[in-house]
Amino acid sequence: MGLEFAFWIMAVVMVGAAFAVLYLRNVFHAALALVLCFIAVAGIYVTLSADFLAAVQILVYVGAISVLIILGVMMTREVQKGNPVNKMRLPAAIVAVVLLGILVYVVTSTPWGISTQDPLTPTTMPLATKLFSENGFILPVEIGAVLLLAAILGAIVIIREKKK
Amino acid sequence: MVIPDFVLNAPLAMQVTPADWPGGYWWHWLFFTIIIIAFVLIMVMGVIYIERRGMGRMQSRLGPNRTGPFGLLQPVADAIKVLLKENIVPATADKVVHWLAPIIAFSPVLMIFAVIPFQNGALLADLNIGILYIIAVSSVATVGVFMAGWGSSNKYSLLGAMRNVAAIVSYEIPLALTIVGVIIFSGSLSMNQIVVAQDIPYILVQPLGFLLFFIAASAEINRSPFDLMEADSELTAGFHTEYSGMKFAMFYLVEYAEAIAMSAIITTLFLSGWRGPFLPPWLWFLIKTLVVFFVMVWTRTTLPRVRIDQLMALAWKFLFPLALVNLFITAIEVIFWPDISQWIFVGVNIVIAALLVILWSKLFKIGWGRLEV
Amino acid sequence: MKFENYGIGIIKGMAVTISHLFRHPTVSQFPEQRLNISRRSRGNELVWSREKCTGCATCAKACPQGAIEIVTSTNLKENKYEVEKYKVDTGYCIQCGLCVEACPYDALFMGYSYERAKYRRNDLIQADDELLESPERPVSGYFHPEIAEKLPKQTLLVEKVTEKRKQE
Amino acid sequence: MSIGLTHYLVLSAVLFCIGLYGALTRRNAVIILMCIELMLNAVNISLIAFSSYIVPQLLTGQVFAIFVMVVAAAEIAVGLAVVLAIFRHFSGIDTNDINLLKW
Repeated sequence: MGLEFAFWIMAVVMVGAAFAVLYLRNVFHAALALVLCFIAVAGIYVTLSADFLAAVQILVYVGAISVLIILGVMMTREVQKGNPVNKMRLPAAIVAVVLLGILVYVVTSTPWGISTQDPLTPTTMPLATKLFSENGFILPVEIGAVLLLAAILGAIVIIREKKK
Repeated sequence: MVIPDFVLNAPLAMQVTPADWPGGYWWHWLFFTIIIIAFVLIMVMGVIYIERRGMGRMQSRLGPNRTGPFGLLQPVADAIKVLLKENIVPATADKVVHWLAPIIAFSPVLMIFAVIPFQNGALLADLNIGILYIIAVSSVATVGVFMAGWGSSNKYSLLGAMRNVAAIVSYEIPLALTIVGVIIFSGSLSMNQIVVAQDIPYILVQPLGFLLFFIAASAEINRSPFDLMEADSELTAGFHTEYSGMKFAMFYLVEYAEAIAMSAIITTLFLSGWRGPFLPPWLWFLIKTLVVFFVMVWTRTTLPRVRIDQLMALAWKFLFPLALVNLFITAIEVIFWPDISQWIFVGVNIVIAALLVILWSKLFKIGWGRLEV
Repeated sequence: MKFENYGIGIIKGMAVTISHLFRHPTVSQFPEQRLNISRRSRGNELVWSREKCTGCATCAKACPQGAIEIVTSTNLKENKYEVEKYKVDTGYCIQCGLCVEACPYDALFMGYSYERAKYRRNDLIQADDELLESPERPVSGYFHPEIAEKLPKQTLLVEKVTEKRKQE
Repeated sequence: MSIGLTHYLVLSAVLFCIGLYGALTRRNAVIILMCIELMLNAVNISLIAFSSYIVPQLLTGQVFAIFVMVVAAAEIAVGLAVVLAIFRHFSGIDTNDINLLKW
């Protein structure tokens, strides 16, 4: 019962915040709505008993990504210009709604092989074993590290002012 | 490592309660929520008194000594004064953001205390991701500070908020890396387990880690000498320039509650938390927290404020490499010599820490002119 | 190879502050403990002597602020000036002491008193009998060495504190 | 009706479509980045839902979600760098004005 209640609250907050990101005039407010949406997503993770990921979600998304986005909002000084839309409004809406319809149809009509086992609750240790053990995901982890390094270097190179 | 049964059998990790707790989950929750709120409020008053008196004595003054015996009621008087003041909102402020900012800055600080063990098992939720939860939750406070700076529509506020964000984002990295060193030794993310695993306080096993954590923590919570996001002499008061009355009181509360939270975390991670001989565990916890806070006051009195470029340089050129080296050394020690006595590590690590600090100070000089950020 | 800047300065500074924690603080608790101020203090008020004043108005001329107003009338019987009004606006006074130095008859002194703040600006304007010497308004030794000799010697906080530290 | 896998998947689909619509229609480049983050989050939700309902003991979906987060962090860093570079070049981040690659 408590779980359902939590799920519905989180779902409503999440979708509302996502719409707020789209429709708020002030870009800074939109960024704050995005933070709220991220926190709600973390709550959804908790209801899925993925507590480690919930903490990582808050740490990465709320602590780092949203702060970066807010800094981007500040630096581009487009806060007061609002949140204009382009000519693609109607086609995009049609595409989005059709995609949603297809997805919902597929999701509801597929017979999912739902397992009867309870989910693993302290996920920290199994996740670590999964990620770092020999027949786990150690290679993707290293590739991810390289990706992050490349992203940092690329961002610095793109953003650096050329010295004359 | 053995995971306790009650952790495995719980339906949700959030609902972990000690197995023998009377009355079930909700009573436990209510009890500890009240304890935490009372603890934070009372401790804030206490540490404000300690800070003002201690700073006074270190600066050859007396500090507040008029209100009540030894000035003990001074924080109460200040609180009453600030609550009765007029609440001014700037005309061009972003009203909603301005109003929400103190709340968003305050709630994470209270939430940190949910996983801090006051004594064995005496905590609101013994999360198995305890310390990660703390890092995650404390990063939310940044958003509150940024909202305060933005909502005031004041350039000093915005500058203070920007500095705060830059500092917190940079200092979170060495902070997390030093915590990883502790986690490697204790083998658990749960705060209670970390304390249980500390037969030797980790300040001895991880001396370099403690030093880096202390520096990074004081920067993270805007304590002097890293308080340049609210540098009174340059930015009037940083992000809370435009706040008054109750909302200012909230920010003041946040500042000291964060200091207490950091002291409690340092106590738990490095000073073996509630463990100690003779005295009851909660008293040990309290004493250690206050001692750590006193060291913070001590550094605040002694050291002058750094510049913003020095702040960034310290984070990226001093703390970050040393934290990496510390993590590396710790991992090697745990992997290759898992069974020998930790007392050997104590000696080795102290020597390594001293050598590294001296070596790095040779490579990195903070007073060497203006450093490029 | 010299190793400096490795935090020894920080440690020294910390040692200084912690040693100050156990020393006697260099303060006095003002309303209860009062220190003697300088004997030649140019306090925030003027003290005027009606007997010595001849009404020559030299002080009013010397005042760079024009804060002194003096009105006199001629007393033909005794062949002298009669001071009708002597008014000082202490709000304008900059405590330069030029009036005291200018007075040829030693009728004007700087005040030795302090804590003479007023609530209203009008109260700062003092006239006639308010300016006379009284127990609340003692005379300072400024420009008058003979008065300065009688006043108590100035107590310095440093001396008091070192005395106290010696006793401890 | 208790909460099942379908609920999470539909929720994830809704969030994904909101993000898609925003990314297609908005003209402010920073908002577009935010919408892309929303889409990534939607994918994460479905991954974790699959993980905890279909293979509850394996955690594979959670591992994937961690990689998605890594990619998201890299993406936002590069994306913001690109946005700032565009802002410097065009003194604005309206995507309608940016037509260097159009013809």
